[in-house]
Formats: sequence, structure tokens, C-alpha cells
Amino acid sequence: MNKSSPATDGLVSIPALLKRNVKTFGAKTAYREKEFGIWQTWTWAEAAQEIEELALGLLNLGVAEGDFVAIIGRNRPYFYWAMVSIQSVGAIPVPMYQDSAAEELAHVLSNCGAKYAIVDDQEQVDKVIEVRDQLNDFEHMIYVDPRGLRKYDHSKLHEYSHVQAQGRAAQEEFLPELERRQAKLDFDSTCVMLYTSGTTGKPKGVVLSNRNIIKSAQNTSEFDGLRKDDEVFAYLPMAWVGDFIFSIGQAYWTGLTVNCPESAATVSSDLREIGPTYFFAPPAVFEKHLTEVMIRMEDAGAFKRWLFRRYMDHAKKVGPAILDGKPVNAMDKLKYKLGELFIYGPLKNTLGLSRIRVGYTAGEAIGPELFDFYRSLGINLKQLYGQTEASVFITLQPDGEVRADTVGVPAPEVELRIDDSGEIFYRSPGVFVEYFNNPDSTASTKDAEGWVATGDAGFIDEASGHLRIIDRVKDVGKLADGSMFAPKYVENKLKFYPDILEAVLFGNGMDRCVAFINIDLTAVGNWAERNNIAYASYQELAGHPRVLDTIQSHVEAVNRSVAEDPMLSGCQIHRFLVLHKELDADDGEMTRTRKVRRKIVEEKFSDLVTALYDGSDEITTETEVTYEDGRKGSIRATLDLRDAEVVPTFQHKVAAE
Amino acid sequence: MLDASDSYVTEDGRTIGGVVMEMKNITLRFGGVVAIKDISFDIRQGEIRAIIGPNGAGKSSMLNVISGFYNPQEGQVFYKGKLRPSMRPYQVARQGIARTFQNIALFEGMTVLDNIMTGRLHHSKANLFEQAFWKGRAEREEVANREVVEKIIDFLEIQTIRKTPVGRLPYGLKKRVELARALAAEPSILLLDEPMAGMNVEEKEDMSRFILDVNDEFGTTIALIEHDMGVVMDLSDRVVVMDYGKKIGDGTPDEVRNNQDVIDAYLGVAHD
Amino acid sequence: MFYREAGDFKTSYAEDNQTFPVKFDRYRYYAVLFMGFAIIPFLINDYWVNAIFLPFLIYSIAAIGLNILTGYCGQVSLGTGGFMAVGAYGCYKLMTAFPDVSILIHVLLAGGITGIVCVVFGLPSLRIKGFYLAVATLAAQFFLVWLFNRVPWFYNYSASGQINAPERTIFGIEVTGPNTEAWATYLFCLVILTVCALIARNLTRGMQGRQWMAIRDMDIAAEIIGVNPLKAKISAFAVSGFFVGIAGALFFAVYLGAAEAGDSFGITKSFLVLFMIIIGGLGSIFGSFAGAAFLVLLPVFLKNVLVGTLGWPTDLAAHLEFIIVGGLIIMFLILEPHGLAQLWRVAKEKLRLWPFPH
Amino acid sequence: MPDQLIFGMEVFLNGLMAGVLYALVALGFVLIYKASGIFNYAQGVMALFSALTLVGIMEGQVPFGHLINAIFGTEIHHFGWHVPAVLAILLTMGVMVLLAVCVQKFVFRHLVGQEPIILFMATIGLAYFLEGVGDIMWGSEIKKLEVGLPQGINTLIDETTYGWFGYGFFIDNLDLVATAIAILLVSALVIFAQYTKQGRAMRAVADDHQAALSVGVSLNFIWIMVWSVAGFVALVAGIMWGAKSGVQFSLSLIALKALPVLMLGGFTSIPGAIIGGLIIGVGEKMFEFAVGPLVGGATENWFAYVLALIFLVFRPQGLFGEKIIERV
Repeated sequence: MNKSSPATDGLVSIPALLKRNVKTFGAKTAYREKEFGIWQTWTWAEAAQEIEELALGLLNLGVAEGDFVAIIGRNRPYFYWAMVSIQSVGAIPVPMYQDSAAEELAHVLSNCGAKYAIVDDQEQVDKVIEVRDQLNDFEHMIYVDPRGLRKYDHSKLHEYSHVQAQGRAAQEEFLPELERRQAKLDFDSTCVMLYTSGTTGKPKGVVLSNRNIIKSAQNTSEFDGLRKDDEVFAYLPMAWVGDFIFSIGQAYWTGLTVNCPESAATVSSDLREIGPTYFFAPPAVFEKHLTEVMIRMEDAGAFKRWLFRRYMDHAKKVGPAILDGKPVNAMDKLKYKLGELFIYGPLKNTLGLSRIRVGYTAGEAIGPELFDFYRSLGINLKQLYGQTEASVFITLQPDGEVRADTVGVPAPEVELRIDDSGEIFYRSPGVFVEYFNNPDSTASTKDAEGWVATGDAGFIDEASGHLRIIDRVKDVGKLADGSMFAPKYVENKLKFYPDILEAVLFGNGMDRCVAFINIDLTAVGNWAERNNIAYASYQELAGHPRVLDTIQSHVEAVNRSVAEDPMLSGCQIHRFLVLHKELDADDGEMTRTRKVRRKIVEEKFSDLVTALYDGSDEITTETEVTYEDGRKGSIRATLDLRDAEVVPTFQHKVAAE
Repeated sequence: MLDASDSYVTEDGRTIGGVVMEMKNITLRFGGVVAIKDISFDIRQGEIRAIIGPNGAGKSSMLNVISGFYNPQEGQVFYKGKLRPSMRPYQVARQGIARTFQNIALFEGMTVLDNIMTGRLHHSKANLFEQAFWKGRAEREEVANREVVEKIIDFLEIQTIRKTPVGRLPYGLKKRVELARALAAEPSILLLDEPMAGMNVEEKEDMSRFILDVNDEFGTTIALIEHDMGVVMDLSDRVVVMDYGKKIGDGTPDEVRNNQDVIDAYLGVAHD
Repeated sequence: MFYREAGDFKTSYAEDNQTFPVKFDRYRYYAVLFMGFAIIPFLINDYWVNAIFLPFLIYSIAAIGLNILTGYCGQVSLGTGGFMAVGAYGCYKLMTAFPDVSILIHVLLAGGITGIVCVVFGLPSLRIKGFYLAVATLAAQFFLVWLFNRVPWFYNYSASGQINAPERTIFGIEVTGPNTEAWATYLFCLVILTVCALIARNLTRGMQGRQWMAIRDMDIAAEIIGVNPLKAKISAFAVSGFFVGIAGALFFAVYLGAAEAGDSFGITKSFLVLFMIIIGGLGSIFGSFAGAAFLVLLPVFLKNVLVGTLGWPTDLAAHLEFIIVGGLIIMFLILEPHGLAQLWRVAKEKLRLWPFPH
Repeated sequence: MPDQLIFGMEVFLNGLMAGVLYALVALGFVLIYKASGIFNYAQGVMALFSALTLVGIMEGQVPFGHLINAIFGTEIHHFGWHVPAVLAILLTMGVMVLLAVCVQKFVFRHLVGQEPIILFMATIGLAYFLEGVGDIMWGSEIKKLEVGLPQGINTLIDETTYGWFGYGFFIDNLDLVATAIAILLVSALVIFAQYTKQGRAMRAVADDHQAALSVGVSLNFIWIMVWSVAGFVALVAGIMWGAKSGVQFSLSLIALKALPVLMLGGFTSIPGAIIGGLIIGVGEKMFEFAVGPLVGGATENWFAYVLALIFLVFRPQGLFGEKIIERV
């Protein structure tokens, strides 16, 4: 086991932290949720009350220590409370993606043998009931929103508030038991189990102990100086480790306030109202916002557009420097101040980012333009590198050392090691206990000394001492001529173009590389409207020759920049096509966190790959698709395949000898 | 006839109570024209009661009689077991009878929220002075009413348009807001005047869902009129059929569907 | 542009329902109050007070009153002048009858009396609608003016037929009569205006206001959903009358000092106030201020430019004013029926969306 | 025969004649209202304006003289010629038609479909505008209008009545002529509205805009025509009143006199306007004669209104208006 640092003054479990918070600042706001038109608010004391009542209710339902309790719902205080209640009774919370299909649900529920589930509304209840018979040890289900559920059989179905009421009623009966169980919780008892939507195979349950969560939370909170008056906006799936760390770990450690949106539809407006001070979003979200900004500015009057361009340019010039506290001449400072008044301020305000002290992005490489755009506005956006197995944090960017192409320095108490294959290993208090019921994968991921293989290839940048990620190790392959094949690296370069949503590079073991490309419907669609190009569907737009021309120019630009790096110059794209459908999690082509499932894509579109290599310049194909409502259908399309200009790479060959 | 004892339970588990409102031999004339001729029927606690009939059958007039907008020349209205004297519409409303209108009657100059709040009118007692200085009941009731209204907004899923002036809303949403306004009154009888008129198929489905939910969640008694039989039949517990101001059928949807006069009436009169 | 709303969220309905929900607006409003109460009083002199501030303050009260009746409740009244006269003469009779009661009480009572009179003339509104009613209110206008001209009791049998405001003080400071301090009269009116505005705002944002607007927008539907038309309309007339009466009282006692029903409160007054709310914005308290300010400033402006600068004969300037006012009314009715208030609202929206167009 | 009764009869006659004039003005309103749903408050000002113009033309005044002088410091006032009454009246009529066109083109074409109350307010604005224009064009001082109508006491009536009651009625010739003309005009208008093509078109428009459009009546044309007719009526009224009591601002108040007439007669009814006019005319004179002295006189200022008001409360749609049936 990794060197266990001493438990910080008895705060060895989330319930313990909750007690501490109630004692030290019980009257401070702990949770907010937009409901019924206003932000309903709960102080730490009130939250503790709710949590205790639910915990008692759970005891009343007969929840035993070590039981697994599934949590399926959007970010709501009720579910955060539920997690802590479950921990208080010695059971283990298992948050799940509420948008996952019934069979995924079935897999997870049966895998951990969940006895109970706490779910959101009728939709979730129906889903669970649908897979009920596949689950032998499943017992009770608790729902929050009773709408439409009145006529259901309630023998094994309970309303959240009723469970709490029963708990209240049975208080003196169960309180001792509750306290006994809470007392038993220690640094090594399980805090939560999270299922990783691994890029391959079925999700695995990652068991995280109190030590993992609390130490990581503590270290990183201190790293970024998080305070109890910070505001975090909880909108990312509760099943994702990040949300757990931010909204439970760090929230309970520092006592900051967790804000939950009214519904998925109102996220951006709610974000705007709250204006969080501590914020995390994957690059995709930032990208979406940027695209929206640009599109909305398109319709603005000439003067506004001029003002916008003028000041954005200036921001690019001095913004990041000012943010990093580097010296900037007075004139520029003044001009930046004006910009703040006319453009940056209002912009940040409409995005709801004006109060951000600490903002993080991770999960995917972020485009430099995109990254700098937000930095130059004066938003302290940083990158971190992490994974579920590490309780998120492996490396972080300290304030003032932020760069688009690195992921920062090792987080406190994290040791890094890079083996000769270039794979990154780490060891830290955050390192997970095990994969649930899966000793083999546990063993293959985590060695005896507690070193965990990330599966990512990367290197430490000498100059800055920051870690730099190349790609997934297993995806880094060799071309026929033995030169390095790093698809992600190239794909990211492509994806930095707003027109390109996704890209998939092939070429492992081949003599040259080819690529699939997904265009960004919003960006390209908007471009099409302005150039009055009519289109009925994604497919039609994707097939439009002028679109293809644009994409081709991007591809060739990327080729040039790739060629600059002799190690990777072999990865230039010789031929490409624009896919006739968007890669979609419902079709299994992507993970729920929108990571491309390379293998599946390669198999599914094998005909296209072959076509790219055999040099034919168009191909007709048929693909199965799944619609929102789960129905399956199929689309046919004829795609034309393009050749892209590549920079000759012989110098590198010479170098290789 | 008027005792609340004879209640029964529907197959989908809703309890239908005794009679809350009874119309006895109602006759309504405009000058020489007879709009309603000697019609009697009753509405039971918690049921969905439909009045259907071809256009010009006198349905709307009937609804207007119930809501007190017209006072019939002959016949009596019994409400909650008592004979209802002829009274002004607003007095009827205060007795707990709310309604929507065939061609939407929202207050175009006000926001959605304010429109719905007007439904809370007779739940607030604050006098002019309390309101003038925004003290006491005025303040308390405003919040209390808002809470009720927000629940309804949430129920009808119109959170996003809360603060929009109704003038800017599309037809379908307006209908929903109107329903919300009626619900805000927490009526003991809810009258719906052609709730589906001018809606496309999915709007109709939504509306039917809401009507059922309302009846289900709040146990509200609902009397609705429609000229389109289809929708009504799967919605309502009992149906009155009118034609040319006369009652030609009354009973469960199935009974009515097999009633010869009804069939004739509907075949005889062109649909629209 | 200047709005920073991120983090300005509401955790209670009280907050959500306040007059200025947006922080920025709220602060601006406090700033204005501060200006009005703490700064202007030290800067103004008699000219400013008599040319601009007093008329503005007093007409604002009248406009608010009329706006409640016309803008919120939809009952057009052309009797404002007459009702102001009631306020004026009511105040006069009270001041002379009870010299040692505070003028403030008199002003309020005058408002009350006017409210009652207003209700009496408002009764027909239950039977007659739209501009039938508008015309009917002219009856009030003519009858009242005639009454005050012809019944000597009202002007205490003074030979001139005029009424003159005796000297009255508040906290020992003269607010009426010939030798008053500029700042005193100003503050006196400002305080009353502020209170009136607050009351009006409270009434219009609550249930009462909703009843009025319901009647305005669709009276039949309003009655069917439970609005008692009698109470709604009568209360509108009463409240409106109260404000207009106060305005009349102040107009006579503080501003004019001496008045004669015919020329001080003639039908032109009725139209003037009506124009204020049309230009300012029907159904908006802010509009009442804007309209009053506009129509008070316009003549001053024209006078200064045309007569002062260009040296035109005054009567010409006066005629030109007629043309401009008339033109503006038509223009606003065609282009922006909701007046300056709406323009203001739109501008604010633009600023909030800045730099985006929508 | 008691004096009171005889005086009463005299007053009655005068009232009757005044009433006919009211009816005439009221008719101007009814026509516009019937055709366009506009209640034209500016009617009175139009009368004033037409009268001013008439005088101006007859005396060869320079339009906008004051303004020009003010701007260019010149001193021009008259062209120095005099235009014969008939010609001047025709010219004035032309001006009124022009005015009608402008009003339609610049104001009401943009307000089609607005609520009546908005239109009403617009006409108030129009009234102000016109008054300003009139004054600036021709100056605001009181003018005498001499179109050669007979003036002074009518000796014939004086003598005959003296023969009958031993008391000579004082009836002014001008009033007689005015009445005669008014009666003529009224009947002319009635005939126009009832029997001519345009008249029928006008009524069609009044009944249903869409229908009228569909049968190919040009709304625009009808409305311009109606406004012209109204202008014509205003002109005649202007001449009458102007000749009687000089051309001055008070002239515009005849509109206010006509309002109660309309409320009494109903805004849509031609006979209503006539009868209403007579009732008001006679009523206010008789009231003043009977009650005036007791309450300090000058009851004409409000009698008509209060009468109309009381009347309306009991019959909201007026004497001849159609009953309003409310629906939802």
C-alpha cells in the first residue's frame, strides 16, 4: 500500500467532515438548487438534518453495512445527501449515469449486486423496473419526484421524503445504531464506488477509500487555496469521479457551496445566475461556448464587431501576461481595462464566468486558440491531468505557469515515473483500492508498490518541468517503416479547428495514415447559412464539396505542422473522408464522456478504411444508427475520398538510419 | 340524488365521489333563439365530464351557464347540494369554479407569471392599505400565492417562459398558460372550453396528458367541452352529448358511442 | 454593457419580486434618490424650482395618478384638470378652515376628497366603456370647473374669484405662501412624490395591480376568473383621484400660490397630463416621470432656444410648441404606443445583452 | 299668456336653432366614425382652421408670415389683394381636402386596426397640431369674418310675434340663415350617405372593412373622402360661428359641444346626431333660462355633458345605437 499519511485530526470520513462543518460553520450555505423559480438554499446544519433523517430512513429500510446503493439522477442536493447518508450507515454509494440505457444500467447494478437504488423520477423508476428481473438481489427503490408514480405498486417503492419521515419517526430507535456505524468508519473504509466508462470493454467499478478522496481533496484544495466561500456549479454527471471530488470531497473539506441547476435545459442560464468561483468543464463545453459567442457576434452591428475584434486582439496580446502577473506596460494595461469594461466584462458575464477564481479543464487536449481565448479574457483557466483510479488528480497547473500544451506539475503527494516505452506511472494517496470483483485488472493496473499505469504516453518537458501527454500508449503504434504513429496527437491538431468536431486517424502498421472526420454541425451549418448553401441534414452538409474543400485545407495545414516534428512526421494524413454520420455514444462509437472508441469505429466502418487505402475516390456504404428513443435504423451514403497534400518526410528517414 | 355517498372507484384506481354540481331543466334563450332547451345532467366529484356535440350544439352556452356568464331563463343549478341563485360570474368564480376559454382569453399586457397569479385572486385577502404599503397580509400572501403558482408552473413545464409577456407566446403555450391560470385558483370544478381546439396532434397529446395528470394529481373535477369526439372519448369518465341545444345522450363513452341518436347527429353534421 | 449579473441570483420570492431585481438598476435608483434628496436641494434657486422642479414633481404625481386609471386599469379620463381643481380647492378650504392643522394633513385630505369625487364620476364606467367613458369624464371637467367658478363658497367669496394660498409651515419652515425658500418647497414636493410613487408601485405590482390590468386587457375574462369589476374600477378611480388631488393641492398651494379654476385647471390641463402618460408610457410608473419631465422641459427648452437665442416672438414659440406636442403624440401612438418607458426598457435590454445583439 | 311661457318659447326657438348647428357639427363626427371608427376630436379645430384659412385668403394674408418674418427678419404680412368670398370658400375647401389627404396619409393609415381609444387620442394630438399650424399660418389674433351673411334682429319675426303676444321675439338673422343652411347641409349629407354610390361604399366600409375591400372599395379613397366631407362640414360650421362671434380659439370648442350630442344620439346614427343636437340645443338653453339664475348661470358649460352622462348610465349605447351583446 502507498505510504499512508496520518489522518488529519480525526476527519477520516465524509460524515465526520459533515459533523465538523456543522460545528464550525453550520449556518453557512451548503447547497443551492434552482427550483420553483428561485434558488432553494440549505445550510450545512439543514443539510446534516436531511442527511441524518434519510440515513435513519435507510436503516429503517434495513440497509446493511457493506450494501451497495445505486444513485441514478441529475445533479440534485437530494442525491448528494443520499451519498453521505449511505456512507453514514456504512453502505457504499454507487452513482450512475442517468442517461445510460437500460442494459448498461443492468450491467452495473448486477455487477455490484446493488440492493437499493435512489433515483430521480418516473423515467428512472421505469428503467430500473424494466431490468428488475435480471437483478436477483435488488430490493428497494427510492424516488425523489413522485409525479406520475402514484399508481405504482409501492410495496418495494418509496418516496424520498417519506423515507425521511419514517426515519424521523424512528429516530430514537435507530439513532444509536447510526452513530455506532458512523463511528466505525475509518480512513480505509470505502467512500464510494465509481464505474469508469473505460474506452474498451464493460465499465469497471473503481473502489475509492476515504483516504483516497479526503487526502486528494485536502491536497488540491490547499494547492488552489479553495475556501468555504467558494461557489461550485455541479452540472457534470454524478457518476463521474470529478463531480464526486468537487461536489463532495473538496466541498466537504473546504465547506464551499454546491449549486445545482434547475434542469439540463437551463444549465447555461443557471450558470450565469450563480457565477461560480470554482469551475470545471471539459474542453468540449468551452468550445461550445466559444462557438456560440462567435456565432452571436456575427449578427452584431458593424461597430460592435469592430470593437469586439479590436479588443479581443489586444486581449490575446497582453491578457495572459496580465493574468500571470507578468509585467505589462501601462498603456496596454489601460487599454485592457477599457476592454474589460466594454467587451471582456460583459462577455464573461454573459458566459457566467466573471467570478471564476479557479477554473479547470481536462479529459481531452484543449486547443491553444480556445485555451488562450478564455485566459486572455482574464479567466484563470488551468489544465489538470487525472483519472478515476487516482481520485482525479495526477498533475495540475499552478497559477502563473499555465500553458496549453502541458498538463502541469505533479499534484501534492503524487510521484510520477515514466518508463522507457514512454508510459506514465504515478503513486499517491489518491490511488484507488481496487477494481471491484476484478483482481486481474487490478493487478494489471496497479503493482505491488502502488504504482498505477495510466496507459498514457508522455514526457516531462525539461524547460518547465511540466508533464506533456502524447497519446494513449496502446494507440501509439508504429507505421510500416517503423516511425511513430500517434493518432491522438494529430487528431487533436485537427480538432482545434472549429469546423472539425471529431477526427479518427488510422495507419498503425500501414505505410501511411488516413483519417475520418466529423464536421461540427453548428459551426459549419452557420458558415453554410452565411454562404447560403442549402442543406437538409448533417449527411448532406458533410458531403458538400465546398465543405470538403475547407476540411482539406485544414488537413493540409495540419500535415505541415506535423511534419515539423521529425519524430511524428510520418503521421501526416495522405487521404481522408468526412463521415456521413456523427459519432455517437448511443451507437457505442464513443464513450458517455465523448471519447472515441477507436476499435469499434475501425470495425464498424472497415469498408471505408479499406477504400481509403485502395485509392478508390468514392464509396457507397450503409450504417446502422440508433435514434434518441432507442429505435434502430440505417442510413446509406456515398462519400467521396480526398487526397491531401503531404510534406515529404525523407529527411526524417535519413535521421532514422 | 344529491347525496355524496354513492361514490365508486374507476378501474384505474381513481375514486369518483358523489354529485358536486347538478343542472336541472336548463333553458337558455337569446331573444327568440333557443340556445339550450331543457337540459339536465350532473357532475360528480373527481370525474372528468365531457360535453360534446357538433358546432352550434349549445355546448359553449352550457359552459357559460355553469360559469355564471349567462343566467338561464328556466331551470336551476345545484352546487354542492345547494340551489345556486343567479349571480355574477366573479361570484361563481369565488365559489371555486375556474375555466379556460375556447379562443384564449389571457391578459396580453401581462407576463405569464402575472397571468397565472391572477388565478390566485380570491386566495388573497389583503386590503388596499396593506397592499399600498406592502405590509402584513399583502406581503405574506404574495409569497404564499407565488409558491402555489410555481408548483403549477413546474407541473405544466413552463418554467422557461415564466417572465415572458404572453403576447409573445405561440398558441399551444398560451393554452397551457391559461390552464395554469385556472389551476392556480385551486378550483373544485375546472371547466375547459375546447382545450384542444386548433392544436396539432402532439399538442393535443400533451394537453390530454396534462388534463389527466391534473385530475389524477390534484383530484380536480373537470368538465370539458369538445366538438371532436375522438379525443374526448378516451379522456372522460362520462359524456353528455348535445345537438341543437338538446341533450341526445348521456353516459360512459361506450354507451354514448353506441347511442343511435348520437351516431345520427354526428353523421348528420359535418365535422370540422 | 454595464450590467454584471453573474452571481446576482435570487433565493427568495421577495427578492425576485422587488422593484429593481437587477443589482445595477437598484444602485442606480439609490444614486438618483441620493441626488434628489442630498445634493439638488443645495444647488437649486427659485428659477430652477419654479421653471422645472416643482412642475416636474407635481405633474409626476398627477401623471402617476392618471396612469393608474388609464395605463393600468384602462379607463381613459379627460377630467384630470377638474379633479386637480378639486384637490386645489379642497386644500384651500381646509387650509383656511383649520389654519393650525399641518399642511401635510390638508394635502392628504384634499387627495382623499378628490378620490371620493373621482369615484362619483367614475361610477358610469361600470356601464359605459372606452371613449364613451372618456367623453363622459369631460362632464366632470366642465361641471367641476364651472362649480368652482360659480359657487362663491369655494373661493370664500373673494372679490377676485381667485383662491390664495396662506402661509403654512412644516417644522417651522414655510412651504406655502409668498416668501418660501426654494429648497423647502422642492423637498416638500419631492417627499410627497416619493411616497406616492412607492405606494403606486406597491399597488401595481401586487394583486390590486393585477386586477386593474386584467380589467384593462380583457374585462369580460377578468370578471369570469373572479375580478369584481365594480371594486376594481372604483378602486382605480379612488386611488387615481387621490394622487391627482394631491397634485392639484400642491400645484395650487406650493407652486402657483394663487389659482382660478378656469385657467389653472381647464381642459388643457387634462390633456397635458394625458399627453404626459402617452409620451411617457401607459402602464408604467417610470413612464409617468419620463412623460412629466419631457413635457415640462420641452416648453422651457423651446423658450430658451427660440425666444432666448433666436429672438422669436413668444406667441410664435408657443404655437410651435403646440405643433411639436401634437406631432409627438401622433408619432408616439404610431411608432411606440408604450412611450418613453418602452424605449428605456429596450435600451436596457440591449445593454444587458451587450456585446451581443440578441 | 304669462310672460315666462312667452320667454320660454323664445328661448326654445333659439335653442332649436343652436341645436341644428350642433347637429351639423355632430354629423361631421358621425360620418368619420361610421366610416373609420375614428372619433375625431379635432373636428372643432378643423372648423377653426378652416375659418382662419378662409379669412386669411380673403384678406390676402401671407401664410406663415410671422414665421418667415421671425426667421428672415422680413416684414411681410399681406399680398395686398382681397379675394371674393365665394372664391375664397372654394380655395379653403381645396385646402381642407388637402388636409384630409395628409391626415389620412401621415396619420391614420399607420393606425389602422388600433383600438378606438388610441385613435381618439391620436385625434387629440391632431387637434393640437392643427391649432398650432393654424396659428402659425395666419396668426392667433381674433379676426372678423365677413362673408355677407345678413346680421341683426329679424324685424319680421319681431313684429309678427309682437302682434301675437305683445312681445317681440329677438331672433338674429344670422341664426336663421345658419339654421337654414345647416338644415340644407344636413339633408344633403343624409342623401349623400344614403343614396350616392360613394355614400353607400362609405356605409359598407363602416359595416365591415374586409367585406368592403373584397367588393373592391378602396378604403384609402373612402377615408380621404370622409375626411374631406368632415372638412367641408367644419368649414361651414366655421363660417357660421366665425361670422357670429369672430374667428378665435373658442371656435374649436364647438367640438366639445358636439360630444354630448353624440353620446346622446349614439356615435353611429345620423338621425341620432340630429335629434341629439336638437335636444341638447333646446335643453341647455331652457335649463339656463329656468335654473341658471338660481345657480349663478353659465350652465351651458356643463349641462349638455351631465345630461348625456346621466342618460348614458341608463342607455350606454345612446338613443339610436345598437345594443351591445357581450360574448366570450
